[in-house]
Amino acid sequence: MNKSITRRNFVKTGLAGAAVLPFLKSMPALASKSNTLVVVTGQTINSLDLHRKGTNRASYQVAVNCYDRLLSFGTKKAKGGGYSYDYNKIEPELAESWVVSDDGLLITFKIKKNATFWDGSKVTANDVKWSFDRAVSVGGFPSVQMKAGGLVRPDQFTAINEETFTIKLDKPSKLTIPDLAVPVPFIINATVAKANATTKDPWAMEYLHKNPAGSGAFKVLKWSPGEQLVYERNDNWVGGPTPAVKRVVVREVPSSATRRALIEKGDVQLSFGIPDKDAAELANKVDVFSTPIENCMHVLCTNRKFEPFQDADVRKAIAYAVPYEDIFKAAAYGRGSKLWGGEKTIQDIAWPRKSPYYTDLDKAKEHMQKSKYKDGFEVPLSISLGLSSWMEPTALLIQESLSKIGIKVTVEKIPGASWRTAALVEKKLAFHLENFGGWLNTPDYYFFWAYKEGHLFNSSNYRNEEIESLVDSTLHIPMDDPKYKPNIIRMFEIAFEDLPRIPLYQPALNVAANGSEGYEFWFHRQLDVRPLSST
Amino acid sequence: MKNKFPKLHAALFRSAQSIPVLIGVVVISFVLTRALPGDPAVYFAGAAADEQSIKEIRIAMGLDKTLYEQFFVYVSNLINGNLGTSLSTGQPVLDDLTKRLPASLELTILSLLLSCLISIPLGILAATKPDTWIDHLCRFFVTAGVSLPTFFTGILLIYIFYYILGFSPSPIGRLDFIYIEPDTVTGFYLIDAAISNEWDTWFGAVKQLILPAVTLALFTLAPIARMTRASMLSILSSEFVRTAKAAGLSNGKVLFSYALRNAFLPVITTLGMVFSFALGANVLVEKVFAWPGIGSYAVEALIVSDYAAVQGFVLSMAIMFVILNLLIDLIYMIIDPRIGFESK
Amino acid sequence: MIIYNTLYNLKNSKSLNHFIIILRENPITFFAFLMLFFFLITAIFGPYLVPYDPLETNTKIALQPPSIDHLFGTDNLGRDVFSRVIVATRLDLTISVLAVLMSFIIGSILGSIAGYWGGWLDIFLSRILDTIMAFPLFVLAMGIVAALGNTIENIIYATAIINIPFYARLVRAEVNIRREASFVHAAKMAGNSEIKILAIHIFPNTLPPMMVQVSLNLGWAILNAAGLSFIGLGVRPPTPEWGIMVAEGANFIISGEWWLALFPGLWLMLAVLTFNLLGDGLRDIFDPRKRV
Amino acid sequence: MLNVQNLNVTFNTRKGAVDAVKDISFNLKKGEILGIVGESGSGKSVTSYALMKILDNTGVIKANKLIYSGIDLENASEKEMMDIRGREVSMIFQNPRTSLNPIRKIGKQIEDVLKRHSQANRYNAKQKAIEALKAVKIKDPENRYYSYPYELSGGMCQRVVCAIALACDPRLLIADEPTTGLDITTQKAVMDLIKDLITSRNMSSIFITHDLGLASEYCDRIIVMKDGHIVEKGITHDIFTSPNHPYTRKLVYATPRPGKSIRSLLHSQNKNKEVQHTIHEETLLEVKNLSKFFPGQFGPVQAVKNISFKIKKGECVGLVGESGCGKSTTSAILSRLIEASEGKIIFNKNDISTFAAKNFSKNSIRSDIQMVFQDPTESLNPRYTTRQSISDPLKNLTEMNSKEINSKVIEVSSLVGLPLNLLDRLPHQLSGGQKARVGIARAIVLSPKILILDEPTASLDVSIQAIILNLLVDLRAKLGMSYLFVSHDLHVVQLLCDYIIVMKEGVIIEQGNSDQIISSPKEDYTKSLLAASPKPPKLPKTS
Repeated sequence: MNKSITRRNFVKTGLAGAAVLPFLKSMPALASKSNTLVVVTGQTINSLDLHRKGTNRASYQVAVNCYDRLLSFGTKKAKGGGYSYDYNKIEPELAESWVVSDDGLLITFKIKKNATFWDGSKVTANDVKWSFDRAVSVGGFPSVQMKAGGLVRPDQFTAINEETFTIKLDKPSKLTIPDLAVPVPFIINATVAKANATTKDPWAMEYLHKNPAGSGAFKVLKWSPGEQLVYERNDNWVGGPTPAVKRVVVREVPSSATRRALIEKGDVQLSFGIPDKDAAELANKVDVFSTPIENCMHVLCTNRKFEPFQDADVRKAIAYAVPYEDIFKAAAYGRGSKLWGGEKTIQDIAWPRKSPYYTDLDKAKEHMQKSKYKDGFEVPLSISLGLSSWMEPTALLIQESLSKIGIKVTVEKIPGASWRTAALVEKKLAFHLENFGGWLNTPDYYFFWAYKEGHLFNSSNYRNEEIESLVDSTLHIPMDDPKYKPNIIRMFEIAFEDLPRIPLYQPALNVAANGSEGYEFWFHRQLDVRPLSST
Repeated sequence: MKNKFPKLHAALFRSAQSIPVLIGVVVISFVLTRALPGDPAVYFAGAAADEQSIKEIRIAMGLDKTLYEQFFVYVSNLINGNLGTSLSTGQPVLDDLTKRLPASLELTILSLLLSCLISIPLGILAATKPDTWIDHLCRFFVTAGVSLPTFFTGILLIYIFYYILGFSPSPIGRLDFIYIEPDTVTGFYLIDAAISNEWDTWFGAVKQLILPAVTLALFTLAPIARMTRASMLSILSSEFVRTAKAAGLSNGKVLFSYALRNAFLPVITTLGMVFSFALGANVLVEKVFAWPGIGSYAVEALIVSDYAAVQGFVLSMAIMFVILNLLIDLIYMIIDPRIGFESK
Repeated sequence: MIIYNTLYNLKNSKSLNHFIIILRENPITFFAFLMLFFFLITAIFGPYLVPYDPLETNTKIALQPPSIDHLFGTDNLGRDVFSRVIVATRLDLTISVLAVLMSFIIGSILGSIAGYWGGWLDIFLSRILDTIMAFPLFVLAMGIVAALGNTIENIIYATAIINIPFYARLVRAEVNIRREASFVHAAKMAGNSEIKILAIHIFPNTLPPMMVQVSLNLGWAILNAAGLSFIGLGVRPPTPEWGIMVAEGANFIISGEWWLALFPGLWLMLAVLTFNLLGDGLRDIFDPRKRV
Repeated sequence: MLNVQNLNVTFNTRKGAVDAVKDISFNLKKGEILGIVGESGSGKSVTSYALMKILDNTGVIKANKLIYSGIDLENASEKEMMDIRGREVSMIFQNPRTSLNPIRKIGKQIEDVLKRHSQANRYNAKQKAIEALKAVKIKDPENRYYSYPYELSGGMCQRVVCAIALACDPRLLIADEPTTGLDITTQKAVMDLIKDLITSRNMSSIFITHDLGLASEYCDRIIVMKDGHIVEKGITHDIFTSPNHPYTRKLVYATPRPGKSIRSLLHSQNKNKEVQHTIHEETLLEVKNLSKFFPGQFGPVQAVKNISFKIKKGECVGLVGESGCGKSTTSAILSRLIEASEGKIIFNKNDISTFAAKNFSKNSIRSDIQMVFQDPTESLNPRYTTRQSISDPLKNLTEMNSKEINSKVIEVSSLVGLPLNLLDRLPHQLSGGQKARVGIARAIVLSPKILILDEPTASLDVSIQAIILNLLVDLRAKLGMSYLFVSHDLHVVQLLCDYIIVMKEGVIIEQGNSDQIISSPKEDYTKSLLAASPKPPKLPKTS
C-alpha cells in the first residue's frame, strides 16, 4: 500500500470527486465537513494485521474498519449516551445466513453473493477458510481468542463450495457465535495474501502487516506509524450501510492536553479515549460519550503469595478501608459506575456489580483487630506507569486511608514494559491495581480469566476449588440453561467473600465528539469509524 | 617527509578517532537495552499468550541465546545494515529512523537558526557594552530562557498561542491534515515543498514549526549568547583589533570582519555541543507537540523496552554526533587557516 | 588540603570582604546569592514552616484555585500546592547538589589524570568520555533510570554520569595548559611529588572556570530530574518534587487549572535561574586574583 | 606638527577614577623622531593611544591643546578620527604576531587599509599591497601576500605590521615598543628598517620604549615619563650625558652597556662595595655530550645537539643565545625537569642523568639544584601566599617543624630584601620586583649548591633588573653558590658571569671567559650578537 500510494495518485484518487475544482495543493475543500472526519487518539497503531505477533491493541481498529467478519453484533442505545454494540443481537456481515445444527456441533454459513474484496474479486468460502486457518495457526493472542469459542484446528473449517462454509465444533458452546463477531476472525483476500506468502512466511505476515487486503468498509489510504492513519471509504461495501464520510484521518497526538484543546476548539471532530477528567469537564461544551465498559472493572488485588493477605480479615479490613467515593471522584471524575455498597444477598447475575463493601473505617479496624496483624504491616502498592492517570490518584488515596488502619503502604511505579511481566506473568506484585475487561460479555468469561488459578489476569494467585469447577462447568453452557444462574451467583458470593480482587469502580470509555455523530461503543474499546458521520 | 594536504590529513585523522566512539556506543547501547526491565518476548507475544508461545517467540527473537551470542548477532546484523524491527511501530528501525530523523533535524536546525539569530546579536551587544545594564539584561534574559523546562514552555505556548489566542495551528505534528505532505526528497518539509513549488504546504509546515522551534530556541539561547559574549570580549580587547582600529578601519569592518570571524571559532564549538544537546532536549518537545521525530520515538521505545528501536536511535544519534564533529572541524578549517598545521 | 585552604580563606575576614565586594560589583550576582539564600532557608526549614501536610489528600477541596487558605491552590487530590512546592525544595536541591558533586569529583579525577599524564591513558579516557557525549544525554539518563529503576539514588547517578564528561573535559584542558607552567616546574623543584603537584598546585587553580560549570550544572540537574519526571521516570509519588508536579500539572493547564503547573514551574525556573546566575559570582569568589 | 599641551587621561574604573597620564605637554616637529621612555605603568603607551583616540570606553581624554597639523584631535569626531588613523597617523605595536588578524591573509589585511583610505580599488589593491610588502623588504612578496601570520617569523610579522601602518603613507608613525619580544639581531634589523622608512619618506615618528639604550640609538629627542608625568625631556645626547631628574639618572645608570660593572647599575646612595666571590677549581657540574630530541610532526627534532661544558664550584656561567637556540631546554635538563635523550650530567661526581626526572623530587640531590624562572608572575602559584611559596620546598625536602620553617622563611626573606609584611600576600598583590624576590627566596631557601637562572630579569623593568642582578651577586658571595645564568642579553650576562657559553640552534658556538668573549669574540655569530645590542652614549663621569 505504501508503495502504491504516491502523492500523485493519492491526489488523483483523493480528489477524484473534486476534480472540477482547481488543482489543490492543500485540501481545505477535501477536509470540508461532510467528506472528512479527523479523529485524534493517544495510541499508536503498530500494525495493520491483527494476527501478527506484537500487534498492539490500538491496531485492532484496522481489523474492525478494514476487514469484515462473517458476523457482527447489533446496535443499541448506550447507557452513557450514543450507541453501543448489542451482545445479545448477532447480525450478518459477510454471511448472508447461518444455520446451527441441532446438536450445536455444526454451523453452516452462506456468504453474501455480491461481496467483493477491494480488488474486485469475489469473497469466497476459500478465503474464509484460509483466514480462519490463519487465525488458529499463528499462535499468540488470535489463536487464544479463537480457542475461547472452541475454534482450535484448521480441520474444523471447511469450504463446501464458493459460497458455503462450515465450522465443526468438538463440543457446543454459547461462546462460539459471539466469538465469530470479535475482531479476530476477519476475512482476508486469500489470493492476494498467498501471492505474497513465502515458504518461511506461509501466512503472509510481512505483507499483510503493511498492506491490508480485505473487503471492509474502509481501505487504508496512508499509514505513517506513530503519526497517522488515513481511511478511505470502500464504496462497494456490502457488510452494512455505506459509511457517511469519505475519509477518516486518525491522528496520533500523545499529549492529552493537546487532544483536549483540539477537540474543544473543534479542530478535530472526534477525540477517542479522553481522560475521565476531561470527559467530566467537556460534557457541557461538546458531545461526550462515557460508556461504562462492559465486563470490565478497576480492582485492587491482594496477592495470596503475600502472607498477610492470606488472612481473610485483613482483606476485608482493606475492603472496608478503601475510600471508594474519593477514588471515584478523583480518579474517575464520576465517570463510569460505582461498584461498592451493594446488597448483601445476590439476586441477579448482572456483572460488573456492586460489592457489599463500603468505606467504614470502624469496621475496617474491627477486622484488623480480629486478624493476626493487629499492629499492621508494610506493603508496596504497585501501579503501572502506563496507566498512572487513574492508578496514581487511586493508589495515593488508598495509601492514605490504609495508614489509618495501620497498614503502611509505599507506592511503587512500574514502567509499562515490565508491568505485564511483573503483574500478570510472574504474578509477583503483593498489592496492586488491575483493570481486566473481558471481550465476551458474560460473568463466567470474566471469572475464567481473572479467578482461575494460573490464568493470566488472576494476578492474585487466587485458587478456590469451587470456583475452578464452577467456571469449568458454566463457561460453555448457554445462558438460558437452568444451571447457569445459580452457578454464577455462587461465583459472585465466593468472589466477594474471598476478595482476591476488591472492585473499585467500573471504568468508562470516554469519547468526545465535536462535529461528528453516530459514535458507537464496542467491547474491544477501539474506534469503529463506520457509523460515523459529520454534523 | 612533508605532508601535501595537512588539512585533509587532519580531517581523516579526526574521523578515524571517532571509530572507537562508535564501537563504544554500540557496546553501551547494547548493554543498556539488555538491562532494561521487561521482557520483549512477553510483549511481543501479545495480550493472552501462554508460556509456550512466549518461549517460541523468545527463541525466534534470539533472546534465548547468551548475551555474548546476542551481541555477535546484533553486530553482524548491523554490518549488513539491518537494525532490526521496532516492536512499537512494527516497522524496520531503519525505515522509522529515515522517516523520523528529518523531522527532528528540521525542527532542531530551525530552532538553532532562530536561537542564533537572537543570541549572537545579544552576545555581541553585551560584549560591546560589558558590565552595563544592557549586558546584565541580556544575561538575565537568556538565562531565564534556559531555566524553563522545555515541556512546560511548550505547553504554556500551546495554551497561549493556540488555545487562547488562536494564532497558531493545532499542535499535531509537522503538517496540519488539510495539507498533503510534499514528495519526499530530503524529508525536510520546508525543502521538499520548496522544490516542488508548493508554497501553501511550505507555509503550513512553517506554521507548525514555529511554536516547537521557539520552545527549543529559548532553551538554547543561553550557551550561545554566553559564548559569543565571552569570545567577542576577548577578541575585542585583543591586539589585532587594536591594530585594525589604529589603521583607521571602520567600526563595522573591525567588528564584523575582524572580530566576529575570530570570535566565531569558539562559538561554533559551542553550537555543535548545543546541537547535540538540543537533539536530546527534543525528546520532551516532540512529545508535547506530537512531533513525529526520533526523540519521541526513543521515549516510547525505551518505555516499552523496544531494544532494536532504542539501539537504532542511539546509534543514529552517535553517527550524527560524529558527523557533526567532522562538520565543525571542517568549518574550523575553513575559518581558521592554522588548523592542521599545529604540531602536537 | 583544598578544604583546609577553603576553610582558611573563609576564616579570613578578608574573604568576607572579598565576597561583599563581588556582590556589590554585580547586581545580578547579588540577586543570585539572595535567591540562593532564600532557597537554602526553604530547603532547611521548609517542612516545618508549611501550613499543610504536603501528602494529605482531601478530595472535597480538590482543584481549588489560589486563595488565602491555599496560596497556590490545591491539586487534583486536594493537596496544598504551596506546601508541596516548598517542601519539594529540599529534595530538588539534594538531587542536583549530590549529582553535581558526584560528577564534579569523578570528572575532576578523570580529567586531572588525563590532562596531567597524557599519553595512552589520556587517549583512552578521552574516547570513553566522547562515547558518553555521543549519546543524547537526556536519553542516556532515561535509559539508566529505566534500567536501574526510578529511585532517587538512580536519578542522581544518572544525572551524575551524564555530567561527568563536561567536568572531565574542562579539568583536562585546564590541567593541560598549566602542566608546563613555570609555577608547576617550581613546585617540582621544591620537591613535590607528581600527585601532590596535581592535587595541590594545579587542580585548585582550575576551580574558577569549574565553578561556572558547576552552577550551570546545578540548574541543569534539576531540569533533568524534572524532564525524567515528565516522561514518568522520575521521583515516585506522592513525594513532592517540582518536576513531577509540573509534569502532572501540565495536563491541567488546558482545562484551566493553571496553578497546578505554574507555581512549581515558577519555583523550578527560579531555582534553575538562581544557580545559573550564580556562576560568575562563584568563579570570582574562587579566583584569588580577584582579591584586593 | 603635533602639539600636545596639558594632556590628561583618566580611566573610570570600579574603584574610582585613575589618572594614567597627568598633565603632559610636548610637541613634535616634522621629520623628527621623538622617543618616549619609561618603565611599565609610566603612561607612555596610554599617551600614544590617547593621540590616536583608541582608548577603551572608560578612558577620558582632556587637554588644553591636542593638535595635529592643525586638526584638533580632542574634539575630532570618531568619523574624522577614522580618516586620520592609518592615513595621517599610523601606529605599530609590540607583539607583532598578535597584532595581526590570525585568520586573514596578510595581503588582505594590507588591502583593507588601502581600500579604507581610498588608496586602492578592487583592481589594483593586490598590486599595491605587494608593493607595500616590498617596501618593508619582505622577500618574495607575491607569495607572502597569501601567507597567514602564523606562517611568518616574529620579525617578518613586525615588517607586515609596518607595511600596514605605512601603506597609506601617513605622516606620523607611532611605534609602541615595536621590538619587544624579538631577538636582538631581529630587533636591530626591524629598527633599522623603520628608521630608514621614516627618513626616506620624511615622516615624523614617536618611538615608545622601555629601553633607554634603544631610544638613544634611534631618537632625536627623548621624553622620560614616570607615573603619568613627564619627568624630563631633551635632546638624546643631553639626556644621557647630563640627566637632570633623579629618575632619569636612575634609568640611565641602570641600563646595561659594555664596560659597566654590576654595582654601577645602581645609582642609589646605599650602594655598598661589591663582594668578590671565589671560584674553586673543583668541578661542580659537568655536562658531557648532552642531546635532546623532541617528537615532532615530521620526525624527531633535535633541540640540543651534543653539548659539553663544566661549571666549577662558585663559578657563574652564562648561557647566551637567541630564542630557540636550546638554552632553555638545556637548563630544564640540568634542573632535572625533563629527561636528556643522550649524554651525561655529572653533579658532584654523581651522574644525575641516571635518575629519572619524574622521581627526582625524591632524590636528596634535589635540594642542591634549584632554579629561578623567567616570568616571576607565572612561576608563583596564584593561590599561594608568599609564605606558602617560600616554605613549600622546606616542607617537602627537609624535616623542619613549622617553627623552624617559619624562622627560615623570615631569614631568607630578609636575605632577598622582601619586607615581612608581604609574606601573607598573594602573588597578584605583589609588584614585579617583589615577585622576583619571592622566586629567588624560594630557590635559595634550601641553600642549593647550584642555582639555574632562566632569564630571571627578562620581564622586569631595567631599574628593577639592576637591583635584582645586584641581589644575585650578593647572594652568590654570601652563600657560595654556582650559577648557570641563562639569558639572551650578552650585556647582562657579562655583568655577572665568569664564563660565557654562546649557543645557536642547539650547538655551542663558542665558550670562554667573559672578558675574552666580549672583547674578542671569535665567531661571527657572537660578533653579530654584540653588534646588535644598542650602544647608548658614554656615561658622564660618575657623580
